[in-house]
Amino acid sequence: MSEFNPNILAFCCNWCSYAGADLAGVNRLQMPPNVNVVRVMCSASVKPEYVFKALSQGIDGVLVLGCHIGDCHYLTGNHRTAKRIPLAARILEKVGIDPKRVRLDWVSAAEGEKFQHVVTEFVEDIRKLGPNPMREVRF
Amino acid sequence: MDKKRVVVVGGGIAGIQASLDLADRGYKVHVVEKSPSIGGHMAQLDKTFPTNDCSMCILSPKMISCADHENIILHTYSELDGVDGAFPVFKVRIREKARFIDTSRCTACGDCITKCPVKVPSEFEEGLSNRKAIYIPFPQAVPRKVTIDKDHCRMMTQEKCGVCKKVCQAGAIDYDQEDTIVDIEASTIIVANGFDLMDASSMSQYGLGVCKDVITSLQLERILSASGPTNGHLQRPSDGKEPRNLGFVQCVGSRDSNTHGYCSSVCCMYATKESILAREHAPDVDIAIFYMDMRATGKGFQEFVSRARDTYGVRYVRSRPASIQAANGDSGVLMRYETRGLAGEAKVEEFDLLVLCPALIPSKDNGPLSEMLHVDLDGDGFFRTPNLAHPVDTTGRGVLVCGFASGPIDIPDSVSQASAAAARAAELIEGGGRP
Amino acid sequence: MRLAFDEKGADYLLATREEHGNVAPVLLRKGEDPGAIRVDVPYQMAMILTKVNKHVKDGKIAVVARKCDERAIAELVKRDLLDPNRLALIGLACTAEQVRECRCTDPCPSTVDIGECAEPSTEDAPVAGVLGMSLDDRFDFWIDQFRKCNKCFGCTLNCPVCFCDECLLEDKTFTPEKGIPPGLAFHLIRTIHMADKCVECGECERSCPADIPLLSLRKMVNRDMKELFGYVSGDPERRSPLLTTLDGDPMEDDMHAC
Amino acid sequence: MIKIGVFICHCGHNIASAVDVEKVVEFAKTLPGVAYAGHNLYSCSQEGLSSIKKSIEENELNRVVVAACTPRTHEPLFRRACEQAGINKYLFEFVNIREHCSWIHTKEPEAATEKAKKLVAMGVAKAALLEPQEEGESKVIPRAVVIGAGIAGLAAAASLLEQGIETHLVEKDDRVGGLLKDIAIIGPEGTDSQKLIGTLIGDIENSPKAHVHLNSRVKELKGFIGNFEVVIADGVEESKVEAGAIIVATGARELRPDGEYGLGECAQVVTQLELEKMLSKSELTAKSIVMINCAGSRQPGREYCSRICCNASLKNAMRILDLSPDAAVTIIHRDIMSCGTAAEALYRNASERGVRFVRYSLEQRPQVKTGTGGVSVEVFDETLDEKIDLDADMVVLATPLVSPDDSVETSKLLKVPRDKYGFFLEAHVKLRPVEFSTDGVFVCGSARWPVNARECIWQGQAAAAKASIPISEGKVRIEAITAEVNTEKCAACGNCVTACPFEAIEITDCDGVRAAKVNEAQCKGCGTCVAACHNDAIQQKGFSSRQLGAMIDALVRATTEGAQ
Repeated sequence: MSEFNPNILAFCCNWCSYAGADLAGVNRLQMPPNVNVVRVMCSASVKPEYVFKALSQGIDGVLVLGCHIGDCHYLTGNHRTAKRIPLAARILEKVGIDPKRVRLDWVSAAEGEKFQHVVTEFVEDIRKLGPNPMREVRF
Repeated sequence: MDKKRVVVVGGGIAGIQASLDLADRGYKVHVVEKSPSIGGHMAQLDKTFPTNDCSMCILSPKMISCADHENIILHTYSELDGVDGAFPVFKVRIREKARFIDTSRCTACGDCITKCPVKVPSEFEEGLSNRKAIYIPFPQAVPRKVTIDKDHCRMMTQEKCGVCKKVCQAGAIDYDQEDTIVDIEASTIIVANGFDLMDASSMSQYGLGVCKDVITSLQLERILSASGPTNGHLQRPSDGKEPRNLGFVQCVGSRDSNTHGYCSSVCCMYATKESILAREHAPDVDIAIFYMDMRATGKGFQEFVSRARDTYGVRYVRSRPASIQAANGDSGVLMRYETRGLAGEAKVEEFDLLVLCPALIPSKDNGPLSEMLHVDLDGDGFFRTPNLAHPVDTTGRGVLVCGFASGPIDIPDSVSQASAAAARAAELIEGGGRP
Repeated sequence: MRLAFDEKGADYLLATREEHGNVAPVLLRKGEDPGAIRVDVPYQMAMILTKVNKHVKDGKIAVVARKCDERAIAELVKRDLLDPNRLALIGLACTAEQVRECRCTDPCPSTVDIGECAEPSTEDAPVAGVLGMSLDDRFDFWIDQFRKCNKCFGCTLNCPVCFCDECLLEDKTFTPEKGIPPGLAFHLIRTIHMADKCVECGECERSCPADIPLLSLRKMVNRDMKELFGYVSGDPERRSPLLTTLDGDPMEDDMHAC
Repeated sequence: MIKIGVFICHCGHNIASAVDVEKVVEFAKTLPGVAYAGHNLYSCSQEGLSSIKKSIEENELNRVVVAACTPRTHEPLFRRACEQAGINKYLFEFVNIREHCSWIHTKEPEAATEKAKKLVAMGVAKAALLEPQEEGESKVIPRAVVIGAGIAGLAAAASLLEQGIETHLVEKDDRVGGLLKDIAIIGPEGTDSQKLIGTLIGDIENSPKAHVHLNSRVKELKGFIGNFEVVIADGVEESKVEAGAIIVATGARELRPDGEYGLGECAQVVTQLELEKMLSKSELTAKSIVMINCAGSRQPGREYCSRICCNASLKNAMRILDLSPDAAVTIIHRDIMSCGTAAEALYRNASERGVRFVRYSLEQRPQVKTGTGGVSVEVFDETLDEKIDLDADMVVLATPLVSPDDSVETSKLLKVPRDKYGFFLEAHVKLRPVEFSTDGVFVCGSARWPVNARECIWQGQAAAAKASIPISEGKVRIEAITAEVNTEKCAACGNCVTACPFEAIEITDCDGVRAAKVNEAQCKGCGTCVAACHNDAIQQKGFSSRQLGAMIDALVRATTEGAQ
C-alpha cells in the first residue's frame, strides 16, 4: 500500500494568512501538496462546526490561520478564534480524536516562509498520526 | 473647453498608470501610443524582479482596465502631430496612423494573418521570430485589432496580393484608408514615452550581429517567455541547442563616457532575474554575470542577488570584458577579460550564449517631442525636471513627465511617478498648481 | 404557597404537582387551589419558564428551583431571554440520592426554602472512566455510544439552556450523513454549543432513550472551559468567553425597537 | 437551473508547467452543475476575457469559476467580465491554482494536478450555491489625514491641499521636515533643503483647508475607507478628526551602530547625519576624512542596501572639497550605488575631483584604530589586492536607514503589515507601491523603503493621487459580504451582538418578534458573528455556511473518488 497522503483543509483569512500564502507562492517556496486552502474574510468566521464536519467526514487535519493577535484586520475578530479553535480541539480529544489534527496559527501577509513552515510541519504531524480514524467508521 | 482633459503620451506602464489614476479621478484622458498596442516594454518581459511575478499577468489587467474605462480614449498606432497653446489650454493634434483596417469590423479572428504571405521580423519578439505584414503584435494586445504594416505589405508596395481582403469575412480590410487627424484641447500633457534599447551592434567589441550567439537581454527575456519564440525553452540562436553556460555583460554602453555616462539602473537586477529564470528553465546551465558595481538598492533586491548566488549558483564576476569574438565554428563565444586586483590575470572563457545588457537610452522621439512641447531635455537626452519640489514638472508649465522618459528608473518607481504626475495634473487643474 | 405569594410577593407560582399519578409542571395563579404539589421529581423549570413567558406577559412568577435551575435561569437572563425582575426563586435543595445520581458538585441553591442541602459529590466514576481510556479506546467507546443515537432530539428538547426554536442539527449543512444514527459531527456540534452554558442538570442523559452518557461528555467539556478560560456556566456575572475578547470585554449589548 | 462555466488558466507556463490543465478541464466537466469547462493561455488577456464572455453567452452560463492566480489581484477583472456578459459579479468564484498550487509544487506535477482538481471541485461546489448580491454605497468624508511631516508627508499634504482637499498633517516632532531638518543640501542636484521645506510648509500653511498638528500623535484610529475616525493627541488635549483617507509618511531613522568602527567610543568617528550637521553649521575642521559605506547594512541580520547612503557619501565628499579644496577624502565602499543620471554624474565628478575610492568586501571589513592624535583605518583594498592603512582625522560612517521604533504601534493602529526589517509592506511591490491592501490607507517615503528626497516627494504626490480618488468621487461601494439575519431562525440570544467587534448588531423587537438586526454600514464583513450563532440564523453574504459546507463535502468527495 502506498504511503499515507494526508488530506488537509486550511482556512486562511483574506488579509494576513491568505496573503502570506500568496507570498509563499510568489517566492516559489516549495511545500507538500496536501493542504487545500479555503479563503475566509477573518479567521473568526470559521465555525467550529466546519472543523467538526470536516473531521467527521474523514478529512485528516484542519488548519486555521489568521492575523497575529493585535494585527487582525477586524480589530479583535481573531480574539474569538483564539478561544473557539482550542476548545474545539479539546472536545475532539474528549471523544478520542487526537487534538493535534486541528492547528491554529498566525501568519502575517509578510510571512511567506512561516506559511511554508506551518504547512510542512502540520503535514508531517498528520503523517505521524496516520489517517483520520473516521475514514474507517461507518455509522 | 473642458479643462478636465489630459493627454498622456505613451502607453507603457507609466502612461497606463497615470491614465488610470486620472480617469478614476474623473478626468478625460487621451492616451497617445505610437505602436499598435499599449503595454510598452513591460509587455515584453517574462517576469519582474524581485518577486518573479509574471509580467503580463500583472500588466494585462491594467491594460484592459484602460481599454474599458469610460474616461480613457486610446489613440494607438498614433503620434502627436502638433501642439499649440500653453497651460491651461493646449491645442493638441493627434495623428492616428492608418491601420488599413476598419477596426469597428475587425474581430481579430486571424484569418488574414494566417493567409498573409509576407514575413517580417517581429519587433515584439526582438527579431527572434517573424510576424506577418498584417499582424497583431502580441497575444494580449490591447486593442485586439490587426494592423497592416504598409512598408512590407505587397498590396501597398507592389499593388499585388490582396489575400487578406479576400479572406476577411468581416470586410474590415481597407487599403485606401488614410491617417485620421484628431484635434483636442487639453489642460495638461503627461510625457511617458519610456526608453529605447541602445543598439549594441554599434559597439564592435561586443560582437553583437557578428557572433550569432551574442544576444541582448531583451531577446533573452523573450526566449525565456512561455509565449515567446521558443515557448520558454532556453536555446541559443546558432543551432537551437540548450546552452551549457551563459554569460551576462553589464553596462554595455552605459557608465561609459564614450557612449552613455549614466547608469541604466535596472540591468543588474534584470540580469539577476534572467539568470534565475534561465536556471529554472535549464537546471544545468552555468551562469556568470560580469559587472562593475552590483546595484541592488530596492526592496528585496539584495536578498534576490543572494538567492541567485547561493541558491542558483550564479557567478558574479567584477570585470569588464576586453573583447568578445566568435568561438571556432559557428556557435559559441570567446570572451577575454581581466580579473580585478594586482593579482588579476587575463582570462579567456568560452560561452555557449552571451547576453549583453545594453544601455537603456532616451526615446529617439524625445528631440522632436521636446521641441513640439517647448521643454528642455537634460544632457543625457531625458526630459529635464529641475524643480525638486515638483519632481514630475518639466521646464514647461503644464507639461509633466513620468517613467523612464524622466531618467532611468524601475517599474515601481515608474508607477509611483506616474501617480505623482496624475496628482500634479490634478493640482494644476483644480488649483492652478503651486509654482 | 404562602412562601410564594406572601413572602416573595409573586402573582404566579410555577411548581410541579401530581395529576392522575403523573408529576407535571403547573402554573398557579394567586389564590388558586394548589392541589398535590410535589418537589421530589426533577423538572427543567428554566425551560418551562421560557415557554410560560410567551403567554404570561406580566406579573411576577415564583419558581421552585434547584441549583441547576437557578444556574440555567442565570444563563437565560444573560441572553435577555428571561426578565430577572419578574422572577422569584424558591430554593429547593436536592436530596443526597439525587446529588449522587447527577454527580453534582454544586447542589445547594443560593437560598434554601425547601429541604436540606446534601453534600456535593466528590468523585465522578463515569467521567474518570472515560478519561482513563487511551485515545483509541475512548474513540471506540464514543463511536459505540453514538451509534445508539436515534436522533430523537430528546437531549435538545428537554435541555433547559437550548433556546433555539429550530436546531441547526436538523438540516444537512453540518451533518450530511443520511438517516439514523446521525454521525459524529451531530454530537460534537451539540457539545460545543453546550460548552458555554451547560449547567450539568443531567436532563439530556435522563432523556436519552439510548442511554448515551451525555452528562459525562458535558462535564468533561465544562472542566475544559474552566481550565482554558476559568469559566463556569451559570455564573450570572460573566459572559461566555467564546464571544468576548481575550481580555474578556464584551461589546455593547442593549435592546432597541426597530 | 444552475449552469456553471469553469475556465482553467495556463498562465503561460506559470500554471501549465506543473498542472496538467487539460486533465483538470476534463475533471471539471464531470462536476455537478458544470455546463462548460475550457482553458486559456492567459485568462486575464483581452482574448481570454472575451472567450469567457463568449462562452457565457453561448452556453447560457449563470455561474462562473476561474481557476488561475489569486483573487487578491485579479478578482475585480473577472467580476467585471461577468458583469459585461450580464451576470451579477457575485456569481463569480475564483480558484487559486498558481500561488497556492503550481508555484509551490513545481517539482510534483502529478500531485499538483490532483490538488488543482480538488481546489476546482471546491470552487465549483461553492459557485453552485452563490447568490446575486447588490452592493451598498457609503459616503466618503472629504478630508485626509497625513501622518508624518517629513518631506514625503509635506509633499502629500501640499498636493492634497492644492487639489482642494482639506488635510490634517500630524507630526510628532515640534518642527516639520523629518530627517531633512539636519541636512543643508540635498544631492545630487544640490538643492537647499531648508528652502525646500520652507516652500512646502509655506504653501500648506497658506491654505485655509490645512490643519497642522505639531508635537502630536495619532492615538486611535477606527473605521474604514471613506469613514475613518482619527484621534489626534498633542499631549495636552485630544481632538477627533473624521477622514476619508489616511496617508502614512512616518519615515525612517539613521542607524547609530554604537561600538562598531569605534562609533561612540572615539570622537572622530561620526555618522553621515552628524557630518551633515557639522557641514550645515560649517563646523568642519577635519582635513583628511575617511568614509565607510555599508556600515551596518548589507550584512547578516540587515541584508538590505539602504539606497541613499552611497549618494550621501558622494555628496558630502564633494561638499567637503568645496569647503576646503585641500582636504583628502576617501570613500571605502563595497559597491557604489549611484543609479541613474545625476547620481552617476556625481560619482564621476567625485573621482575627477580626486576623491579616493577603496573597495572592501564583507569578509574583510575595515578596522578603525583609534590612537592618540588621529584615527587610522585599516582596510583590505580589493582592487589593489592588498591591505592598506589610511590615516584620518575624521571617520564618517554611512549607516543605513532603519524603520523607526514606533512603526510597530503605527502598524497595529492602522492594521497594516510590515516587512521583516520593519518597513511597511505595500499592497503589491511592483504595481501598487504606495497603497496598502487595506482600502483608503496609503504609504509613501522611507516608511516604505529608504528613498531620497526626490523619490519621497513624488511618492508623497502619488499617495495624494490615490487618496484623492475616493474623496473626489464622494462615495465608495461596500462589497456585499456583510452579515444578514434570518429572523425566522433567530432566537435573539445575543451571541452575535456580543461577538461583533464593530457593535454593528443589535437585538430589535418588531411587534413582539425579537431578533438580531445588522447595521449594514457598520458591518465590515468579518463573519465573527456567523461563527457565534448556534443555529445558523446569521450568515455572511458570499461565505454562507452552506457554501463553505459544500466546499468541505466537495473536498471529501474529490478525495474519496480520487482514492478509488
